[in-house]
Amino acid sequence: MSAPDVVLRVENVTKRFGGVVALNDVTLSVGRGEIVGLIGPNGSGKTTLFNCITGVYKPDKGRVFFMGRDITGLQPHEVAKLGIARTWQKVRPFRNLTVLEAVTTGALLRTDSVEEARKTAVEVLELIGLPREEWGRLGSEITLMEHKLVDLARALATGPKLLLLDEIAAGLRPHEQERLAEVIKKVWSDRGLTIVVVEHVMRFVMSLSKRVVVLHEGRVIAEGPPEEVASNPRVIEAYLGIKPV
Amino acid sequence: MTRSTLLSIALFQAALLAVGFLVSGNNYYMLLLTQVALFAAFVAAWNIIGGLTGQLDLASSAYMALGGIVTSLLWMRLGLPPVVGVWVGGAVAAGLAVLIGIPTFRFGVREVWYALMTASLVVILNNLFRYFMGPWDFYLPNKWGWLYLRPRTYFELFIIVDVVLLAVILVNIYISGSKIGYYLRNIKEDELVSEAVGVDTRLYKLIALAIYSFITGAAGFLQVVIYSSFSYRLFDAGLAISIAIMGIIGGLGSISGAIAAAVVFRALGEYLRSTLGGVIPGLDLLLYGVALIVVGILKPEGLAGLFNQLRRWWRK
Amino acid sequence: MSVGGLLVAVLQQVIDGVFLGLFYAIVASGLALIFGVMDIINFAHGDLVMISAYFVWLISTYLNIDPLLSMLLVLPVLFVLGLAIQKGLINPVLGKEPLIQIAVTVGLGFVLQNIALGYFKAEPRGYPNPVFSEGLSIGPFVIYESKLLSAAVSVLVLFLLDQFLSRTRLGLAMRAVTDDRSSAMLMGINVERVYLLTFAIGMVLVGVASGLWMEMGQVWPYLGTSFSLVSWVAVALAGLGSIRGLAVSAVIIGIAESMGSLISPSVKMAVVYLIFFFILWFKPRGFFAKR
Amino acid sequence: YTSKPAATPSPSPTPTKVKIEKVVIGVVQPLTGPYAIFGREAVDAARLVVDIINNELGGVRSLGGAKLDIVVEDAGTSPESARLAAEKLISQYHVPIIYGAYISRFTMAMGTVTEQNKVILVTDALVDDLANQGWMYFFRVAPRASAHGVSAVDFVMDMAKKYNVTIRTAVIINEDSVFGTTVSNGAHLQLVKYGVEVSSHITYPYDITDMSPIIDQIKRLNPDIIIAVPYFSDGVLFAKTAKAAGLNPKFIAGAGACGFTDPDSIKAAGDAVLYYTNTYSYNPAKPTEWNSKLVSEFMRRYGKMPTEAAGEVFYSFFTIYEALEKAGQMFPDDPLNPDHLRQAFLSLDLNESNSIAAQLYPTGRIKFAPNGENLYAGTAVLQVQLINGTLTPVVVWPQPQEGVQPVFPRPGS
Amino acid sequence: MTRLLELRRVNAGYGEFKVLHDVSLYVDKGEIVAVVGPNGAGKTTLLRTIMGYTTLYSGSVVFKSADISGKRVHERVALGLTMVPEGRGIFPNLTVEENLLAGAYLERDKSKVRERLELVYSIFPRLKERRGQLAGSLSGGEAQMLALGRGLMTSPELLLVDEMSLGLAPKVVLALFDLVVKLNKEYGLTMLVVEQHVKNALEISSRGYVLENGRVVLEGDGRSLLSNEMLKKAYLIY
Ligand SMILES: Nc1ncnc2c1ncn2[C@@H]1O[C@H](COP(=O)(O)OP(=O)(O)OP(=O)(O)O)[C@@H](O)[C@H]1O
Ligand SMILES: Nc1ncnc2c1ncn2[C@@H]1O[C@H](COP(=O)(O)OP(=O)(O)OP(=O)(O)O)[C@@H](O)[C@H]1O
Ligand SMILES: [Mg+2]
Ligand SMILES: [Mg+2]
Repeated sequence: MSAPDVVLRVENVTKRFGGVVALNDVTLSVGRGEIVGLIGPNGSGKTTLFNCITGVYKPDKGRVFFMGRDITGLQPHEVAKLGIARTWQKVRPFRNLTVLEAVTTGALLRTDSVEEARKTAVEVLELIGLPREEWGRLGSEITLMEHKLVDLARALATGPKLLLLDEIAAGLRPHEQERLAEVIKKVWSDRGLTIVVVEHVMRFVMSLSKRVVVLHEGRVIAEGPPEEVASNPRVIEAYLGIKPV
Repeated sequence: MTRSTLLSIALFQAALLAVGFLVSGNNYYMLLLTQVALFAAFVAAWNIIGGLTGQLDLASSAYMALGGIVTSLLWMRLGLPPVVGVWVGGAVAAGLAVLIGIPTFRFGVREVWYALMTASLVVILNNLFRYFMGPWDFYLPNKWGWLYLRPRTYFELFIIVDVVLLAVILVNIYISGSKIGYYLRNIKEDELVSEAVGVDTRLYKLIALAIYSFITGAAGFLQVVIYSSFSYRLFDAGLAISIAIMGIIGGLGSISGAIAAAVVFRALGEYLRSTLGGVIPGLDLLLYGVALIVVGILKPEGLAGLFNQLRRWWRK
Repeated sequence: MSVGGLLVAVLQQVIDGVFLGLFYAIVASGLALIFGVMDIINFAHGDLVMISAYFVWLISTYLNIDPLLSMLLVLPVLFVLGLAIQKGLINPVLGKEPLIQIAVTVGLGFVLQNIALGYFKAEPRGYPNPVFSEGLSIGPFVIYESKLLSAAVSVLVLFLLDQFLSRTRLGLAMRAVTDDRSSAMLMGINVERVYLLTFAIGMVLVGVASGLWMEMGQVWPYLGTSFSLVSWVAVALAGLGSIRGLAVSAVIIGIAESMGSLISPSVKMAVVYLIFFFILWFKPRGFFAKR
Repeated sequence: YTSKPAATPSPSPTPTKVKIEKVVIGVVQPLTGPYAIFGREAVDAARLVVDIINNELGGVRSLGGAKLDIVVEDAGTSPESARLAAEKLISQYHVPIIYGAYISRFTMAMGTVTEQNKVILVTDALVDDLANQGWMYFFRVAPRASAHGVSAVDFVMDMAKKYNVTIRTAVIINEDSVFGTTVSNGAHLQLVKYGVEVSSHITYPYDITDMSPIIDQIKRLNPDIIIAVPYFSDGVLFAKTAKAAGLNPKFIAGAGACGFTDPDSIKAAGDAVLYYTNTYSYNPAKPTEWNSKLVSEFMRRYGKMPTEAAGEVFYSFFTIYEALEKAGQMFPDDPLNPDHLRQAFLSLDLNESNSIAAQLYPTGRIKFAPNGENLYAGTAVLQVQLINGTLTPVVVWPQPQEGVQPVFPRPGS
Repeated sequence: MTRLLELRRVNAGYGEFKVLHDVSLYVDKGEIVAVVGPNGAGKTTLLRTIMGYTTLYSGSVVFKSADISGKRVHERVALGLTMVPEGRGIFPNLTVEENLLAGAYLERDKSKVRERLELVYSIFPRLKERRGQLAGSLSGGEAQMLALGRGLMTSPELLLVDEMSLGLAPKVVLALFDLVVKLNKEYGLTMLVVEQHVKNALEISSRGYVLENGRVVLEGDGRSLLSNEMLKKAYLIY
């Protein structure tokens, strides 16, 4: 992969919390237009990696590059401005805003006009397929699932180049997961996105990504096409338990 | 701005002016009306930082006093007429607010800590001014006129205050409909999530703080005009708290609620003071306290909640 | 002043400050408990101390006994009063916007102040000859008995409170309720009872503080304002819910105030709060913050 | 300030020789907030005085027996509300005279209103500045603040000479309000005049809760005397802490009233305040007929000794009464016209033989300078002494009350 | 078999917003009962209604043959009923171990508490490693384990579990289902589970209910539901 094609590069990133080493010398790259699956046991450092990329945490060691630019230690909003958007594993409800308002806020990153931003928000919400009746509901009234969709919509509305999805499908029924996967594929191709998906639902990951990276105890233990990774004995031992169907 | 908001502002203004004309023959009511409107303006300004942005700011009276004192001193020492001076007063207040706001937001002081920090700011300034200007009351010069924002009649003073109030309302409405407003409301909900969608939370909190403190500082001189004198006691922690409380009793973020609360409680306070204060001392404040408790417990969504309820009921 | 003299002066102020701080710690302990457990922003804390001090004074003058003894009689009353306040005023605003809580508690403060004003009048009331009213001279230093006593009581009470919260079932339950009210119910914790007990115990601590205060000072309707903000600052500086932290932060405040007195007692609070400012900038959640 | 349409009803009644039914006097006092102690006592005293004037003296005779009436307003807790109170008294009740408002900045806010509306303002606020505003309708019977400081020092130096005690150094402490500062500055200058070295001048806020840092500081300075200007609870706290610390200078004199010798302070402080003194704008022990009468009436009605706030009302209200009498005589056509009232006030020259007010006043004389200050203002000094086993405040200066001697210096110092 | 829990024509919801319509179901002692259904069907609301968090408009909740409809949450817990809530609801500022101890709040016998603690640690060794860490900083999956462990610490007769396997690694999920069976078999723990892994859930359940739009649209034993064509189409595509 030549440099301009690398959208995200994480180099030797280490992050500790007291005695816990959440990330241990992690290095990985994501190329333009890729959808990369990031999997690994609970507590293996996936969310922490997202946090280090988006500026929520500053890595103790190592660098993060986005489109060739060193973004280590930037503020989250600066990272967002550069074009990285994310969703959150732990739902963080916006209790007093409506769905539409929340998504509009995302869209305001690329424009100063509220009108324009609202238009973008409407487009994104339609794309995601959140029914119109839900748009006026407050964050305190919607279900966990709707939350995740709004989260996704808000992230998309910021007009990102790189999208980090943290367990977006968790809690969804299978057919909804399928629908979501379709949506993600659609925006991916529409907008020329690059995506990293963290998910424990293997089918979801496999249906989306051509390449999967496996974290275990803060280290990358495997990397490659989904089928290959899924049959990797270390991955089975550490993560899958048995070979998935 | 939608037509209905414009219409309601126009109605509100018309009503206020009508009341002004009606009572213009009575100095007492005129002064009271002026004080109520000024108080409402302070509450409305607070709404920007407290209601929209969700920062528990308890330093309102610090900016008010600072702006008021700076304007007065510029007038008394340098002969700068307050019409010009208030802008400087507002700027100084905003300057201080931003100066303190930068590290405060930088290091992530929020919630109760922010509230206590701002409350102690009032005490610090109170003490510092006490140290440098002594306990004395400084009386405004015996000069009157629009140039000094100190007209001869209460009615004119009321007009000045009303203009300020109207300006604050418009600023509020403009902000809430704009990008800033969206960002501020998001900050109020969740700062980290806002950051991740590109909101420079520190910057926007600073913007809100600056607007609020500027308005409060500039309008502070009108408070001095009503007092006719100023001293370090203008830095009054209790006043700052009651301004914030009016903002919340009104329903956080709702400008009409905030103003309604300011009007109702300020007028209620004066009514109780003037009817009961001389009869059973303290009963007025006691009832005032009871009113706060009752509204707080029964109508936690504030007066705005009550309005909404009425509106729903009306539509039915 | 000679170097030695200056040293004595500074040391004496430090001693005064430590004692003052420990007294603040006991005053703030009730607040720390109530806030730590119930997440209630109580702006009437100082006024509760004030009312309680009036109770102490009433009993002291009526029975002509030392404030410390009357305090013991007052504690059960405060416990019950705590139950009542919690049930009537605090419970309805639990979990509401902080400013609603501020509004209600400020309202409560107004009510208490003006009840006191109406009933006890504005004149300060004190007990003329408390037992611990002398000073001990140790070398060039003076140590006030009443302060020594309040410091000792304070340390003891804080220690017990800390142990209570970290070691006992009820203490654990209190902290669990703070963290997640609705999950706490799933452990079989009677959340309302925990709240009631918390507030009542908080009021008992208020009672202890007021008894110690009456051993030296007097009470008047606006006494509370002198304690409210400083208690809050002590609690915030400590980091919410940290009892050990409270002792430390209160002593820092006490010393700051005492040293500030050397500049001018009129501006000593500016010194205290400036220090508070700077500490917050470096520790925005207080010294011993868990969150 | 005037209201917009100049149609405001003029406060003065139509000029007739017709009997005036009653004269309403506005009373604005702090009835809530930290100064409520004084305001409430003042209102009590005003009610008493008005009753006496109406019932026993038959009202203002020169006005055809017009009765006095008072309307009480709470000054509240800010100048804003004091000002509203004044406006209300003028617009709603058309009062010709207002008495108040104890606190200088409240009085200041009222003064602008009374001047504009030409209403007489008789004040019990003692701060010196008020008399320098060029106000036409302003009168103050009570001694101004700095006079208190001067009196306290005069008293101590007088005693020192009498009892042959040398005084070289002094420490001044005062609560840091305008009043406390003005009083203590007066004392400071006076001490310098006597050649006494002021080793330290400490100010503190009135709601101070810990005196020990201050006491320890004073102890290290070890002055001959302490001049203290306390507010109230701080006075008791000072005395108690000083006693605990074993602080025992040759003398501790309070300037300005209340702090040490007030009955409530004595109740709260016990023997910690023994031998402390205070200067008073009023001398409750003054052995004149009317003074004894008012003191005993006050005690009968309210069950406590009148302190300074009440005393100021006593003589101020009787001065108002006597000015009204005078106005009735001088301007029978229009006695309540503000300018006529003003002239009546200025023409008063009261002494103990011709006036009740003068009998109540420490110096026994009242005559106004053009700026409205009493030319013969002065104070009395009270000391806490052990009399028949109870702590009692007694007058020791300028003339000790009957059967009493000042105790000087502090025994055992 | 004794009837442990029964819902009779329950209508419940939040404030004025009705979610459950005429829901009737029961759980017998020793059973594992699964509730499945699409998002927003009201599964969480159902469990919350059993615990007493919602407004019950009509119908009754019967536990151990006593009507508990009027009882408050903690009283129901004292009767032997508890829930592992959706979204976990752990105590973030308590350590992992304190969270677990809080679970055993009603147990006054210290040795029994220790016993249970050891059991939970043996089930989730990861929690033992993290025992001193503040629960708020656990990873998503660790927090889920903690929530389950804490539920077990209460030692209930009937455990309600909402989305047990949400966010857990596949290996852990498999282990969990084994564990559920084990707890059921060895400790006689009765469970009512809301699960997204419909197949796994129904496989280990004695019976199941399908909830849609707040109504029970289908019920039956696990096997028969698994072979139901409609269900297969809707849920069992995996
Ligand atoms: N703020 C923190 N303080 C202390 N430890 C932390 C903190 N954040 C994460 N950890 C620890 O770091 C490790 C990695 O956590 P992380 O959230 O990245 O895991 P994950 O891979 O996202 O797991 P899951 O799949 O369960 O969400 C965990 O063991 C967690 O306990
Ligand atoms: N606190 C609440 N207040 C008002 N409505 C609510 C509340 N919680 C949930 N609802 C509504 O109740 C309905 C059922 O929600 P519930 O959470 O019970 O569904 P669920 O089946 O658990 O869905 P999921 O699979 O997404 O967890 C939804 O329409 C939701 O919007
Ligand atoms: Mg994670
Ligand atoms: Mg659910």
